Amino acid sequence: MDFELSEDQRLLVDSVQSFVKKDSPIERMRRLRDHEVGWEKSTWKQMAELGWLGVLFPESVGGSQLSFVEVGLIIEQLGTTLVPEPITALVTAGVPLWKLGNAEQHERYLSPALGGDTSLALAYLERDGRFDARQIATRAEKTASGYRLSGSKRWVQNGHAADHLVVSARTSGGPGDSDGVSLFLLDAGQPGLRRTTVKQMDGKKSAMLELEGVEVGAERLLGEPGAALPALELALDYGAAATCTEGAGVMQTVLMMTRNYLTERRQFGVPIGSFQALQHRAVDMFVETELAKSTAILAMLDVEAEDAAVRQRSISIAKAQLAESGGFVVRQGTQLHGGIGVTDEHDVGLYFKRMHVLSTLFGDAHFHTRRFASLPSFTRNVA
Amino acid sequence: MDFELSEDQRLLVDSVQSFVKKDSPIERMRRLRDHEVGWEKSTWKQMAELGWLGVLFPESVGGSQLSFVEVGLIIEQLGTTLVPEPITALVTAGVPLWKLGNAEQHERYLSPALGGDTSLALAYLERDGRFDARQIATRAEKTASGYRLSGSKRWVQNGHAADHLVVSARTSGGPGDSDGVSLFLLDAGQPGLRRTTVKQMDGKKSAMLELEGVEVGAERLLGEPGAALPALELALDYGAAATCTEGAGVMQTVLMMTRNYLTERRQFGVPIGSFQALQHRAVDMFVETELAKSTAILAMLDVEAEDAAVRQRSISIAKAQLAESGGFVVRQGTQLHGGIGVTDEHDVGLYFKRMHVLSTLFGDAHFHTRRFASLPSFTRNVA
Amino acid sequence: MDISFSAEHEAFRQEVRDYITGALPPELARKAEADAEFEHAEVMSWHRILAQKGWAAPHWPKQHGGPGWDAARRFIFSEEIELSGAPRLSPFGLAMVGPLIIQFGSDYQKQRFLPKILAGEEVWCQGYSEPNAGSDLASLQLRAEDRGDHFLLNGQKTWTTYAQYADFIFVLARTNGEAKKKQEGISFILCDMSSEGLTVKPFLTTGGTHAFCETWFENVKVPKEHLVGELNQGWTMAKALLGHERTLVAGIGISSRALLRAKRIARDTMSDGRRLLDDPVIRQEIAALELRLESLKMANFRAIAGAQLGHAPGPESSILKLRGTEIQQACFDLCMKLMGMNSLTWFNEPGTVPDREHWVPSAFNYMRAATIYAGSNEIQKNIIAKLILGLPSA
Amino acid sequence: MDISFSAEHEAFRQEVRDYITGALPPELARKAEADAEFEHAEVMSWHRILAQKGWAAPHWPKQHGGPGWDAARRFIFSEEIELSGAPRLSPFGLAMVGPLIIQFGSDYQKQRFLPKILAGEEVWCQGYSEPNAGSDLASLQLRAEDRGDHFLLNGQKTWTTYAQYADFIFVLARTNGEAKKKQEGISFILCDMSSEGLTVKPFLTTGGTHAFCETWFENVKVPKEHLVGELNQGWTMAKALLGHERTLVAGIGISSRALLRAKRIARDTMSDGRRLLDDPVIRQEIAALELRLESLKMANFRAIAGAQLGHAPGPESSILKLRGTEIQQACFDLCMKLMGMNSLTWFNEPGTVPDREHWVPSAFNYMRAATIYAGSNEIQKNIIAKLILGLPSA
Repeated sequence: MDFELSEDQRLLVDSVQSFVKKDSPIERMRRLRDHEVGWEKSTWKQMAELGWLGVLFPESVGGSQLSFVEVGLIIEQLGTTLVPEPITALVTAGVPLWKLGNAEQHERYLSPALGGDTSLALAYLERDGRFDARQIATRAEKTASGYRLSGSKRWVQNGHAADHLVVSARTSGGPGDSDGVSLFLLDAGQPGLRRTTVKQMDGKKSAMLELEGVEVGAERLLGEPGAALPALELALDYGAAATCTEGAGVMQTVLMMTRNYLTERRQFGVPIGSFQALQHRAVDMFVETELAKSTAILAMLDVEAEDAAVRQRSISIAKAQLAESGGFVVRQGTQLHGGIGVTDEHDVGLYFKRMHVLSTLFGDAHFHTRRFASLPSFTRNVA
Repeated sequence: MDFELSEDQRLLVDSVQSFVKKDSPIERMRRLRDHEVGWEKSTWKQMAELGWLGVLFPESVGGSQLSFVEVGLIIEQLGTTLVPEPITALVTAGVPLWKLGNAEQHERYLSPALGGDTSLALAYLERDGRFDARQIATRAEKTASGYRLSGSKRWVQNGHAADHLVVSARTSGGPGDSDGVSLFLLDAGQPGLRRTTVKQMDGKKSAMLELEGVEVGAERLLGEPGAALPALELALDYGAAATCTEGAGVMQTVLMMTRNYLTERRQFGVPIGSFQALQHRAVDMFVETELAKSTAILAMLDVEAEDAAVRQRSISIAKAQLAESGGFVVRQGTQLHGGIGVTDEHDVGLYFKRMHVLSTLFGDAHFHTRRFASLPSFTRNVA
Repeated sequence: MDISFSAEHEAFRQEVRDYITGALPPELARKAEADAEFEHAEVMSWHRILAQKGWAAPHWPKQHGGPGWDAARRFIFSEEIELSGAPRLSPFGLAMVGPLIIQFGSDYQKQRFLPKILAGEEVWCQGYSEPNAGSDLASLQLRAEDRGDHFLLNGQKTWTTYAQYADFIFVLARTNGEAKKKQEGISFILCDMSSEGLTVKPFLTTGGTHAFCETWFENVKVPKEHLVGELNQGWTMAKALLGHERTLVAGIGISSRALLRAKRIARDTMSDGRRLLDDPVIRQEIAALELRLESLKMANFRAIAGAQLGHAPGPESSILKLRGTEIQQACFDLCMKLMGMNSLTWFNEPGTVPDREHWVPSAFNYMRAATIYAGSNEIQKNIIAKLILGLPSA
Repeated sequence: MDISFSAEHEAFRQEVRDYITGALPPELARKAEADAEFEHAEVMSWHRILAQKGWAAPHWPKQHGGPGWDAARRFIFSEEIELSGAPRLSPFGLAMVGPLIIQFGSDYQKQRFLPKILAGEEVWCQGYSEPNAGSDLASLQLRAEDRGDHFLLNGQKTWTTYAQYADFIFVLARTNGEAKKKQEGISFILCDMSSEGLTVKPFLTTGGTHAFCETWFENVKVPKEHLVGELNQGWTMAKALLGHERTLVAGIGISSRALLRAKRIARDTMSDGRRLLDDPVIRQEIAALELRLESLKMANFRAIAGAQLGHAPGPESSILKLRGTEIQQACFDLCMKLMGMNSLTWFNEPGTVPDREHWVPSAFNYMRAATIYAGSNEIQKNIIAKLILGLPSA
C-alpha cells in the first residue's frame, strides 16, 4: 500500500498546475464556453507536446504507456480550472480503439489524436438506453463491402468537434443483449452522418448524431463483430474514473474557494467563517472532499484491474461517492457564498454546473449503486 | 379548515395533562418497566372513569363516540410521560370488534374493556409477514361446533396481560391472499393458547402466542368468515394514527427537554445553547416536530375517512413522517445531551427507545412509503 | 377539527382554475406548460389581465382594490397560480411596498402609488442589500442626506432584482449616521428609477436568466414626501413588511408542480426496458419526497387556519420558508436525476430534449437562490433559535 | 501508487484470522457470533490469551513487549479483531496510559506499570471528564494539592468507564489554581483505585449494560512518583495521548461486521413472499451504506499508508472518527430497520428472535455514544475548522 506520488508523477502534477495557472485559468473556460467549439486546437497540440495525451497508450502508437494514474493526476489538476480540452473523450474513444483495433486502425485514428492533430469521441448513448451500453437500437447491417449503420446517438461528448468517432451499433441481437454490440470508426464527414452541436449546461459542447444509412467498409469495424461490449464497458469505466479525478479537482477548488470566502467576507462585524454553523458546514465539505479524493484514487488504480468485477466494483464505489460528495460540496459551496454564489459572474456556479455533469456522465449514483449491488462481491458470505 | 380545539377538547387535554403531571409522571413508567405487567389495573380503571377509554366507541357499548381526534389528543398527552396503559391495544382490538361484532360480542368483550375492567390485544403479526396483515399462515379449520386455530402470533402488544385477544387466522386461501382472513375472539385462558411474555426494548411488554389447536365455538368468529381484512386493516390504521399522536407527544417532550438542557448546561463559560451549530440543530428538531405534529393531525382526522384510499394515503403520510421526524428528533436530542444522554438514568433514552418502537409498530417508513406509492393517488395525472 | 377546505373554498378553487385556463394567452400557456422563463413584458401583460379581473392583489383590502379574500382563498389562489405555471407576478409592488404603503403610507403615497401598482402600470424593485450588508442588513451604508425639501442619496444597492425594468425602487437608507444602534437611523424611502444619478447594471443568474441588478446612487434627489413612515423608523417598516403573507412562502404549488413534472419525466423515460416510474427504487424516492411535501402542506394548512381566525402566525408558520425552499430544491434535484443525460441540456437549445425537460436545468441552477434570498435559511434558523426556542445569544 | 496490501501483509491477515479462530475460547466464540456484550472477566481472559501470544499491545515498541508491527499490520490486526466479534480489549491501559508512560514516564513508572498492563494483570480506567467539564475539559476542578511526598486529591470524575473493575485510574487534576490559562496548572496523575477515600458508582447505559461510572475523590493520597511528566504539564500529556493510533479510530471492522450482519438479516427475513435482500429498495439502501463505508475505508488506507512512511497524520485522518462513528451508527440503524418487529427485542429475552439479532437493539442504543465520547463530533468539527481549514475563531 502506497499513496505517495513518484518523483515523475510529482513533476507531472507540477507541470499541469503551472499550465492551469498560466495558460488556462478559469477565465479561459469562461471565455470558451461562448465559443462554437469550446476548446482550442493550439492548446490541444500543446498538451500533446507536453506528453499528456499519450500517457495511457503504448509507445507503438505514440504514447508513453505509464498508467491511468498519470491520466487521473492530469485530469484532476485540469479540473481545478475546468480546462475544456477533450481528454476524457480521447480516453473513452481511445481505449476501445487501442484494445480492439489493429495496427492500421491505430496508426490512422489513434496516433494522430495522441499527437494532438485530431480529436476523438465515443458515441454510445441512445434515447431509451439511459446509461446502459447494451440498450441500443442503432443497427449495423452487413453489406457487400462492409456495413450500413442506421440509428441515432445522443450526448456524444466532443462529438461536435471530433475528427473521428467510435460508434456502437448492433450487428446482431436486440436492445439489452450483451452479444451483438459492435464498434465502428467513423469520420466526421462520413456521408449520411448528421451531427448537431448542442451547448450543455456546463458550457461544454456535445453532439447529437443521426446515422442515416452510413456506409462503411469492413475495415471500420473494431475487433470481431458483436464482441465489443467488454471493451466498451471498459472504456466507460475509464470515463467514469476520469470524472472522479476531475471531480476531486473541482471539489478541492470549491472547498478552498469557500474557505477563503468565509475568511474574507465580514458580516455583523466579524468574518462569517467565525460562525459555528458555517464552520461545521465547511468541515462537512472538507470531509466529503477527502472521501471523494480517496475513492478517486481507488478508481485510478482499479480501473486497470484485470478482473472486470474488481474494476466495476471500485469504479462504482468511486462514481457513486463522487455524486454524493460532489453534490453536497457544490451545493453547500454555493449556499455559503450567499447571493453572489447564484450569479453567473461568480466562478462557483461554473463548478456547480460541471459537478452535475460529472455526476451524470458514465452513470449516475443510482446506476452505480445498483451495479455495485449486483456484483457477486455484494453477497459474498451472505449466500 | 379548522385546527382549533373545541372547548370540550381543550378541557379534555387539560385533564390529561393534569393526570400525567400528578398521577403518571415519567418516573412511573420508569418504575413500571421492571414490573411483570408494566401497567396498573387501578390506573386503567381510573382512565375508564375519566371517560378516556370509550371516546371512540358508541354509547350502546358504553362509549361516548366522539371521534378519533379525542383519542389522539389523549394519547398525545399520555406520550409526554410514556404512560404505559394499553390504550392503543384497546383501539386496535376494539375497532374490529366494534365494526364486525354483534351485540352479544360487544357486550361480552368490548364493554368490559371500555369500563376499565378488562384489557384487549390484537394478534395479527407472524414471522414471515413483516407488516402485512395478509401474510399469515395461522389456520382456522372448521369443526363441527366452530373452529380449530393453529399457528403462532408475534409481538402482540398487551398480549401478555389482555383478558381477551382478537386473533387473525385464515379460514381459506394462502399467505398474501386478501380473501380468507378471519378474526376470532379468544380468552386469555383458552386451552391450547400458550402466551410468552416478552420485555421489549421500550420497557413495555408484549406476548408471543402459540395456538396449538385452539378449539372455539362459532360465536367467537367476528363477522363473516374470510371477510375480516378490511376491518383489520382499518384497525391497523387506527393503530398507526395512535402512534403518530403518541409520537407527537414524545417529540415535543424531547424538543423541550433538549432546549432546556441547552439553556442550562454551561461549557466554555457560556450556555451551550449559545453555540450556533447546536442552535441550528435544535431548530431542525423544532421543524421536524412541527411537521410531525401537522401530519399527526392529518392522521387523526383522516383515519375516519369513508374512502379507504384517502385514509390509507393520509395514514401513510403521517406514519412515514413520524419515522423520519421522530428518528431525527430523538437522535439529535440524545446527541445534544452529550454523555448523560446515553445513560439509563436520563429520561431522554426512554423517549429514544419508545420512538423507535412507535416508528416500527403498524408499519415502518419503508412499508408506508411503498403503500403510499401504490395508491392510485400517486399516479393521478400521470397515467 | 376539520382538515378540508369548505365546499365554498373548493368551488373557489375551481373558479380560479377555470379562470386561469381561459384567461392565460396561448403563448403564455405554451411557455407555462414548459415552465419556461417568462419575459418581463409577458409577466406584466398577465398582471394587467389579472388586474382587470380584480385579482392582481389578493391580499390588499377591498377599499384599495383587493378582492377581499380570506387567508384560505389567498392560499388557494397562490397555489393554483403556481400549479398552473402561469407567470408569478413581481412581488415588489404588490406584495411588499404596496401593503406597507397601505399600512403606513401617507394619503399622497396611497393615491400616487397604489393604483399604478395595482394596474401594473408602474413596476417596483427592492433596494435592501448592499455589498457589505447582506445577512447583516442593519449595517447598510446608503446615505440619504436631508436637504430641506429632498433627500440626497449616495451609495449602492445590490440584488435589486428586476431593477432594469423598474419605475420605482424602495430603499432602506441611513438618515442618521450617529444612532446608537445600527438598526436606528435608517429610513424607508421610495425613489424614482429615472432619477438623475441613478444607474443600474443587470447581471445573469446561474440559471442563465436576468434577475439581479446592482444599482448605484450618485447624488440622487428624492422628494421628502417619498419617505414612508417616520424618519429613522425604516427598520420598523422593514419588519412590518416581512410580516405580510407569511402563509404563502412555502411554495407548495411550485413544489407540487415540479413533482408532477418529475413523475411525468419518470413515466416517459425508459431504463432497462421499463418506465423509470416502475423502477421500485425510483418510485420510492419520488414517494419519499412527496410525503415530505404533503407534511409541509399540512403545516401550511395549520398556518392558514390560524390566519383565517386572525391569529398571529404560530410556530408552524416559521418553518414554511425553511422547509419549503429545501423541498423546492429537492424537487428540481429529482427532476434532474430522472432526466439522466438529458439533464445536461441548456434552455437555449430547443428540441434537444422533450419540452417538459427543457427549462429544468436552468431552474435547477437558479433554484439554489431559494435558500439564500429573503433571509437566508441560516438567518431564519438564527431567528427561530432565538425567538421561538428562546436559546441564549452567543 | 498501490492500493493493495502487500502479499506479506495479506499473509499476516490470514495468520491473525487463523489465530483468532483457534485461540478464542468456545464460550467467547459463541458470544462473538451473536455480538453479545462480554463480561469484564471474559475480556480480561482474552487479554491474557493475546498477551501470551505477544499481541496484546500491537502499538507498543518491541522493547516494552510490543510485537513490532508496522502501521498496516496494526490496522489489519485491529480490523480482524473487530470483524471476528472477539472482545475488544480495554483501551485505557494498552492504548492510552501505556503509550504515554512509554513516551513520558519515569523508569519507575515504566517498570511498575507497563508489564502488568501488558499481561492484563492490572486494569486501568480514565479520569478526564467531570460533571462541569465535558467538552470543555480544561475547566476541570479535581484538585491535587501538593503535600510534600504526596498529592491530596479532592473532587469528582465522571464517565470513568469500567472504573468498577479498575485497579488504577489516570486523572487530569488541577495542581495550580492560579494559572493564567485554564489549560495550564493541570497535571497527569496515576492513582490506585483501592486508595482510601475513593468511591465508585457504576451506572447503566441506554444499552442496558454497565460501562460508565462516577468516581469521587475525598482526601485521596497519591505518591509523588505517580505524576507523569512535569508538574502542571498535564495538558501536554493529554494532547500527546490523543495523538496515538489515530488511524484505528474509524472502526472499519466494526461497521463491516455490522453490515454483514445486516445483509444476513435481510437474507433471512421474508417480506411480501420474498427475501428482504431481494427487495430492490432495501438492496439499494444496503448498497448505499456499503459504498460509504468503502469510501471511508479508502480514506483510512491513505492514513495508514502515510503512517507506514512515518508521516504525521494528514487531513484525511481527521475525518476518520467523524465519519467512522456516523457510519457505525448507520449500520446499526439499518440492522434495526431490517429486523422489523424483531427490533423491539431486548437482550435479556433470549430465544425471542434469532441469535444474530439478539443484541442489536442494545448496541443500537449504546452506539449513540460513539458520536459523543472521545471528543464529541461537534468538538471534532470545531478542531478541524480551526486547525485544518484555518477558519477564524468566534
